[in-house]
Amino acid sequence: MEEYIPLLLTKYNYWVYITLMMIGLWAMIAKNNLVKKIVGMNIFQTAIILFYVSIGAKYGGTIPIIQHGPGHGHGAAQIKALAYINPLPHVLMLTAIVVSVATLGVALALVIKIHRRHRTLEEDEILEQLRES
Amino acid sequence: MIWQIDLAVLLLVVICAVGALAVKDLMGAAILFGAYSFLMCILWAVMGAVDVAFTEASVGAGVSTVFFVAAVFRTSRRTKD
Amino acid sequence: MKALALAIVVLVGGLLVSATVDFPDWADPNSPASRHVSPRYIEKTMEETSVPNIVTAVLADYRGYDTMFETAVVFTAGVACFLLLRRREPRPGPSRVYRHRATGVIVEMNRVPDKEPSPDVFKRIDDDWTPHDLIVMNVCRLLIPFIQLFALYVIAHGHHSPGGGFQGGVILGASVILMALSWDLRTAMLRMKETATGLMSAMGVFIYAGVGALALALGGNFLDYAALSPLLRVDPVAARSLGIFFVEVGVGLAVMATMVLIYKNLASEGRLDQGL
Amino acid sequence: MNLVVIIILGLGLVFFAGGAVGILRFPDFYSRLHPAGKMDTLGSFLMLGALALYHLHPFTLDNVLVAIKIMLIVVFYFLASPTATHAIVDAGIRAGQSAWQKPKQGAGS
Amino acid sequence: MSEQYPALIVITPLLAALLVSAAGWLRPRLCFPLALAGLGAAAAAATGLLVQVLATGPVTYRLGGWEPPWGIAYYVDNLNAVVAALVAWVALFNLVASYRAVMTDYPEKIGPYYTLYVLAVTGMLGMVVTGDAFNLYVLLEITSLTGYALIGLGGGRAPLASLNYLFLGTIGASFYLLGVGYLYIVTGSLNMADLAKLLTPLYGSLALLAAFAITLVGLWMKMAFFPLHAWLPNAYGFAPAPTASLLAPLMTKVMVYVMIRIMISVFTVEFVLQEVLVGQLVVWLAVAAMVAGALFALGQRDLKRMLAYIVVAEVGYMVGGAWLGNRLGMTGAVLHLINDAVMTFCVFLAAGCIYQKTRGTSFEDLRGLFKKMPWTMAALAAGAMAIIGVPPTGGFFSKWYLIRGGLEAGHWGFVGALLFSSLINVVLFFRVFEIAFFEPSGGDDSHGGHGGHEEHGGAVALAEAPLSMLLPLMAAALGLIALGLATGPLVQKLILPIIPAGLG
Amino acid sequence: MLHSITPLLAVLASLAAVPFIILLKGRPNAREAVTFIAAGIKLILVASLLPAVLAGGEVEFTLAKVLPGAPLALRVDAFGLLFALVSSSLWIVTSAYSIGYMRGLDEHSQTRYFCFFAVALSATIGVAFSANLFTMYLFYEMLSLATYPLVTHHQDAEARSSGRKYLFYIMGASIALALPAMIITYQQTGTLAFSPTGILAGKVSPVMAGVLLFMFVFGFAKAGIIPVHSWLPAAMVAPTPVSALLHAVAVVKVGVFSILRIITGIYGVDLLKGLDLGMAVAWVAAFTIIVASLIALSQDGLKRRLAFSTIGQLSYIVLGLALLSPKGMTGGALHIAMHAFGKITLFMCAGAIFVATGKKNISQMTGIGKRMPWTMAAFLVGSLSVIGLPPTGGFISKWYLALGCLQAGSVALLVVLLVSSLLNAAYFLPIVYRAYFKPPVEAAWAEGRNEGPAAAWVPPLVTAACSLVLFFYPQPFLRLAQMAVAQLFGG
Amino acid sequence: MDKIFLYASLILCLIMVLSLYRALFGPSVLDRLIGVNAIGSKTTVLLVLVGLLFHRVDMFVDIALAYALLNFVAVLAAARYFQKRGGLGR
Amino acid sequence: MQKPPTPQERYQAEAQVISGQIRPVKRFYAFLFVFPTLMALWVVLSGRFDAFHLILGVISCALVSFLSGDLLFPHAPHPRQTFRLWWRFPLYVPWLLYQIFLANLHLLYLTFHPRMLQLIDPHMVRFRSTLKSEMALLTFANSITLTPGTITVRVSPDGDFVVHAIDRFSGEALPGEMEKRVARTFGED
Repeated sequence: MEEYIPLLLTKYNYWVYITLMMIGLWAMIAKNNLVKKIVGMNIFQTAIILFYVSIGAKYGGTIPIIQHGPGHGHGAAQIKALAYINPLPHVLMLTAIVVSVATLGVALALVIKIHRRHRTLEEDEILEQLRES
Repeated sequence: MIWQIDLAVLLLVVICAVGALAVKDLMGAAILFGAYSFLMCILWAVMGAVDVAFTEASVGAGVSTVFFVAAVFRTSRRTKD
Repeated sequence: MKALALAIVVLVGGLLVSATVDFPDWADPNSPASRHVSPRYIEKTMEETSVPNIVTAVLADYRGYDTMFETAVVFTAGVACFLLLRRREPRPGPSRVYRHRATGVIVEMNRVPDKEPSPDVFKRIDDDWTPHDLIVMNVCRLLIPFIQLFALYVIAHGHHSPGGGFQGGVILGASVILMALSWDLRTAMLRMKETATGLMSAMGVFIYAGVGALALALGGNFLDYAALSPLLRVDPVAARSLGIFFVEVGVGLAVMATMVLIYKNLASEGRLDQGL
Repeated sequence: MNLVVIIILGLGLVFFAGGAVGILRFPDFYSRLHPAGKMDTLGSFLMLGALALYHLHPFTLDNVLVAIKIMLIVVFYFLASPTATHAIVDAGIRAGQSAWQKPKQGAGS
Repeated sequence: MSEQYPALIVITPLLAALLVSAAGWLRPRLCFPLALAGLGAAAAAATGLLVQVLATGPVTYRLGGWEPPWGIAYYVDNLNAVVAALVAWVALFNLVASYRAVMTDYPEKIGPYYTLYVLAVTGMLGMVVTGDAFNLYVLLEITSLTGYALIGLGGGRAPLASLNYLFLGTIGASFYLLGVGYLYIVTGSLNMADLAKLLTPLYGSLALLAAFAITLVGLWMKMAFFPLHAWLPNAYGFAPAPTASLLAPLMTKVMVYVMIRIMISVFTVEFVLQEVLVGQLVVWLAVAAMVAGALFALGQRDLKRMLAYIVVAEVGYMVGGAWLGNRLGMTGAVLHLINDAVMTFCVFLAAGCIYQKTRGTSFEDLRGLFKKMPWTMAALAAGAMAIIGVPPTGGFFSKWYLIRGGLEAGHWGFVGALLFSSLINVVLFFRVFEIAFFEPSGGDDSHGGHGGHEEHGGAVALAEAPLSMLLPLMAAALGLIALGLATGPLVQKLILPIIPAGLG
Repeated sequence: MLHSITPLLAVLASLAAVPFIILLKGRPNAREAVTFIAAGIKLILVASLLPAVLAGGEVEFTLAKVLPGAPLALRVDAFGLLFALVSSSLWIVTSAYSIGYMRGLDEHSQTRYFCFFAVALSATIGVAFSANLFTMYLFYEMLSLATYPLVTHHQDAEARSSGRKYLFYIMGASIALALPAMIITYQQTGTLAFSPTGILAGKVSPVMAGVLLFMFVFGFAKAGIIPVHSWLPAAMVAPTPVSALLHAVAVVKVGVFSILRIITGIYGVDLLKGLDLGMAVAWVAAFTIIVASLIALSQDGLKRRLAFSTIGQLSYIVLGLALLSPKGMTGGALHIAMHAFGKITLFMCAGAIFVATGKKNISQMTGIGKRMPWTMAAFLVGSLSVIGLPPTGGFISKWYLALGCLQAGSVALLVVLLVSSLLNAAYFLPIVYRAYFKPPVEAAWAEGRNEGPAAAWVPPLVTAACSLVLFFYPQPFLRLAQMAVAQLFGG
Repeated sequence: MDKIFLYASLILCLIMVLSLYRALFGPSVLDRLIGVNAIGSKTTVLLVLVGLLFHRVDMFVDIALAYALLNFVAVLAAARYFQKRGGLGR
Repeated sequence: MQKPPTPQERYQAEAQVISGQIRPVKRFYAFLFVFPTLMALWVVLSGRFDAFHLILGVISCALVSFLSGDLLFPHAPHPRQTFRLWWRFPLYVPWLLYQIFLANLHLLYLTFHPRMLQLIDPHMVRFRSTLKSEMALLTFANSITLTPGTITVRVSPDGDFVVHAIDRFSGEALPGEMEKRVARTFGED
């Protein structure tokens, strides 16, 4: 038991991301309502973003925008890598957020299209309708 | 890195996520999902990911909530789970 | 289904949890992720691109190719929504349009009543139809120009502060959405026509890819902004900075137009007549 | 100077807390909007004002501009918050949200 | 210009997509020529790249001029080059074939349709040539998004199928992203070549294993590998015909390519063979995929859905071959990837032709087609032969290598399943042919349109698909035979050089 | 060893006719002229290879190197040429007959019929000329598929079920048994080329060799060994020319020829002898012979009786090969030719009767000799040939087979041969007797000769004549067979 | 001073929990909307506070401003929904 | 003082504004007023004074004021009125802030009062304001929302107000002093 405590304390971000991700995954699989599934999907994607951003975090680092440096390359004499948070995960996650909003748009469009035809958003009811026809 | 806020917000985020999925009303889910995005935005800011926070603020809090509302507006609010 | 879902969730969760044990501690400055590639970004960005915001520099230059496709993804989503939802056929069933004389509100009735409704019926219809909300309308009217300026500021200052094309574009799009929310969709559409949105979203991505292709045409690799320096008459470092700026503008344009396009189609179910 | 900032900050927090408690305690939707709409506005005004004040400390142009920016948020907030409140209450009325009536004499709640 | 091929291969279709989109708003008439030009240029560039790679060896292209671990780089070797050329050409042919179908079905949405079409191809081409793990994710998403939209466009159940695809596809892509994140957290790099170097000392780490597992599961979801295949039959079965004949041949194949790329270029075969102890299990899953795909296909009463289930089985072939753990299996997998793209294209395009004429692909709609559409049916037969594995079509040879791989690995289950699924394929296709051959065309029912079916002797009015569909179809059918005859050089020159030495 | 493109041209000659046939679908005369021309060219091409092969050489052509060790290659040796000669010469006759038959019955879809006929011929010659197992498999499958539309030509329910059975047996066996056997062979040896000494020797364990052999023998189901024979009677729903050429000559002979190739080219006589597998196959064949003959006795449908007869006769060939004695193998190879000429005559006669009278069953043919004397004469000659009585070619091959049995030292098999010949006589001669010596059942038949279209009854007479000629002049078939066997036994 | 800001932030988080209660359990959807709106206003302040804790407040102000803007848009959209569709059912 | 526009005219004017059909002359006026305002905002936001950013600022402000400037001034801006507003409005704000502060204290008291339910009495108040211009109405309405226990529920263009008040005390104070101050600010007294 003892050895798990530091594990818990040093990596809680990761635990939370896993929790969120599992919540999202569970919603995507088990929920019956299509919009709920989409909410779950977004939570799922956000969890991954959380994971990536957590990778980038750095104790003692400041945000990845270089201070006092409007001058073209001369102002900042010595930029220490340790002083700044790892910017790469942020870049990647910007892309991921964009992708998730794009997916959201398409998913909602599809939901509207489904509703137009079936007049319901409950998956089991839709399947029922399809089985009848 | 401000781990205290980080921890507190993480807790809120999980609660919010569960809430958004548990609510028996799609508008409620959309609204709570908006709250979830707010909190995520703080989380990114706390972890120093300002650009991600900015994006989340504009996308999650604003546009995707509006999209959700619009979609629910055009479909139905009813949900069984 | 629920049991299956639970099983899958537990399985995946277990896998992820077990793998986490091998991770470096959270926020450890000496983790591999912080030692291998990123230090170069942090240390060299300033001298190579003269952009203080490392994220912007990496986003639009070092990994600019990703970002180009990210923009293309947004564009895709816009086109996809249009493709899926847009309908040109009129609303089914007979309908009749009335104008409320007091406020000028237009009411569209799907089921045609037998006889002309009396003026106070109009009044009632007006009450629970699109509200002519003075407060919201005027506040939004006042806010929209400032929001737009702020959005442009965000796009323009992506080099020095957080922000950039994407965020600015979303805010710009939000300003148009706000317009559609506070008035109605049709009047907002008069200001920003559907064709214009469609063209702008394509143009935004085109600016991005075009800058890259221009670099290619000038003898550099694709997206190598330094190759633009002869054209812009500046040194390569400044050319990179400028290239990033152009690209951000493209991103902003595409994102703005796409957000508006998606909203319009979602909110009106593709008919572009009545929104939220 | 710092003390002033801390006091204003504390005051803002008090209002915020009041708003939150108000949202919890008030009996119906309409009355809940009162603390939500007003106290949050004032709370953020106070807190942001305090922070702007604090940020003025090394009195340079940059800092002043940043302080003005912070105050811009406040200005925006003063414009947007009542509008949002109004929109919500209007929505509530149109949606037919039932209101809490003060019980007649003797009936507790 | 030749050193710019890798960039051109992706940006020409991208720019073309944008122009098509603009034309869609202004001059819809121009959409198709623009798309054709863009994809034609991409196909030319892909071919040029293939020639170049064959002549000079692998090509690295630095986007933005940055060194690989820092910037994004393309790494193109034989495998990429050939898959890219395949994707570009198949897409081009299908584009030609789609002209009439789109004109009749979606006359108002030509612009967006072709925009998404070309973007989908862009994404696939990008996925194939990229050498950066994260870039692959972005491109994957672009392809998926276009895929969702193009599938959801179909009528009936298509939107629901597409939404399910979207959910599973998003889970898959996110898993892939997560796997890349795991790799990043333990190495700090995203470049595939760099990753391969950095991962070597980490073998045995649990995180690495998890990364591998998650990445693979994600990719399997996207390629509809057996237990995760649920989205595919509906999505491809209900998709509009031109979409189905674009995505069904290419999407799964590209994903298989990505899996092979991840297996041999990122994790290296040593890791896959020695550290991952579930290789046998995966092959058994592949066996299950083949058997299940074949059996499910038996239960279908619609040509496109049947073909979709066959795709599920085919994915089993390729994954199983790649996981057999020997050179022959891997060769078979890669060869089958190439062949399968063409043969799936052929059969789906034939189904598209049939749909174009009969407005349906259920078995009832197929009656009497051998008389009405002899050329289409001939091409369908050619595709069917390839899928069954009749020489000299390409399908035979890839099966040949796969079976040999299975024999060498001593995996009798795999061999048996391959043969079993071939037999079922015989049954499947001849059932279709029987209907089309024996049952007189329904002149009396509503959607035939071509009345007058004479039992004997008389000529039933020929109702062949338009030439713009028929020519690509014929090209595909002939391509199958050409691929079969070219198997020798294909294996010797293209595939064997890229099989890593570590494979037994 | 000669390299020449002639074998390829011989294979492609009929395939090249297909586009013309399709193009000329509107003009039947021109269409059938194309068929004839192609058949003639094909025969000439095949015959042109004869001198080289008779001189002891082999002609080779490699089309494409598709698999290492197993290119797509053609090679003409004595066995192959023998088979090719038989098929291509009979194609001409059958083409003529087809025209008579098809036009006589005014069949539908004649263009399709001639197309696939041509394709089937190509595949047959391809099998004959294959240089390795892979190429052979390719043409074998091509033949299976090309004959499917022919078998199901009538497009009715019966054709459908027969077609299903046909495919199930032929494709099923080849994919499930022959293909894996081939791949295992390749896996073990790295090559598939036929070699006179076999390629499997020393590469596989005895058990494996046995298993593989049976996979091959049953995998090439066209040979009709029981229990994979039942497609053959079913396939008799096809138009008679199809039955005639394909099910007396091309398809079934391709099956047997494939087994011949397996035994001689893949295993080699020495290996089979060493493992004592020859006898096992021989007994399977013997069993088939007896059983098929017994079944044939009980059939009333003429074509069905012929079909079961074919099953039995095919097993003669297999038996001869499996004896692994020079004489036996010569007999087996020779029987390919002899049986072909005999059986095609019989089938054509059956077809001619059907065209002229519409009768299918033997019991309805009582007294038909009055009506169709020439046809029945041809039938008699064919029967004699199949039974193996002089003065027909069938006698020669059976003679060699009998000698082979003795040479192999197996008197039991000789007995089987003789018994089966008796059975053959028992099911053929009554037909002839019935036709000539019983009063006609239908009044119209008594009026005299009326044999229907000449194109339907002349070809059987020609082939019957050939059968007779072959008794007196069995060259070049005998020569080819002997040469081939001599090569096998290191001569 | 940083300590003060930190505690202020934590208190804000606590207050957010209170608002979240309304958002989660608010009997009607509009109650949830109020709760979420309240969280939004706190978030704005929290963002600026975080900026001060990082000593880079100029970078965070933009986010806070954008955030306030878009929160407004979102709330307005939700309100619009209820204005048109009503609060109950459907 | 010209005649206030009827609601219908007002709506049509708004529709023109939003659809961008306003006359060019008006646009130009609007531009003149809007551009400096926006530029000032830009400078505050930007905080950079190098040429590059200033040029960008000019471009952005010109763009925004060209595209959306007419939104700020739907009716042709009247210079005198506008300038009056400029110096009157800042006077109004401190008073408003003070009121807000008081109101909040009152609410705070209510909130933490143990027997809160007996103190409050939510009800609707209706009254008609004398204010004319829309901006004045807007300011008044928002001020009501921000101050003592009242929320504007609905405003009609004619000045009909529906206000929700939390208790009797708050409700009775309307329209009261605030309306006068707003009127003075907008020059409508």
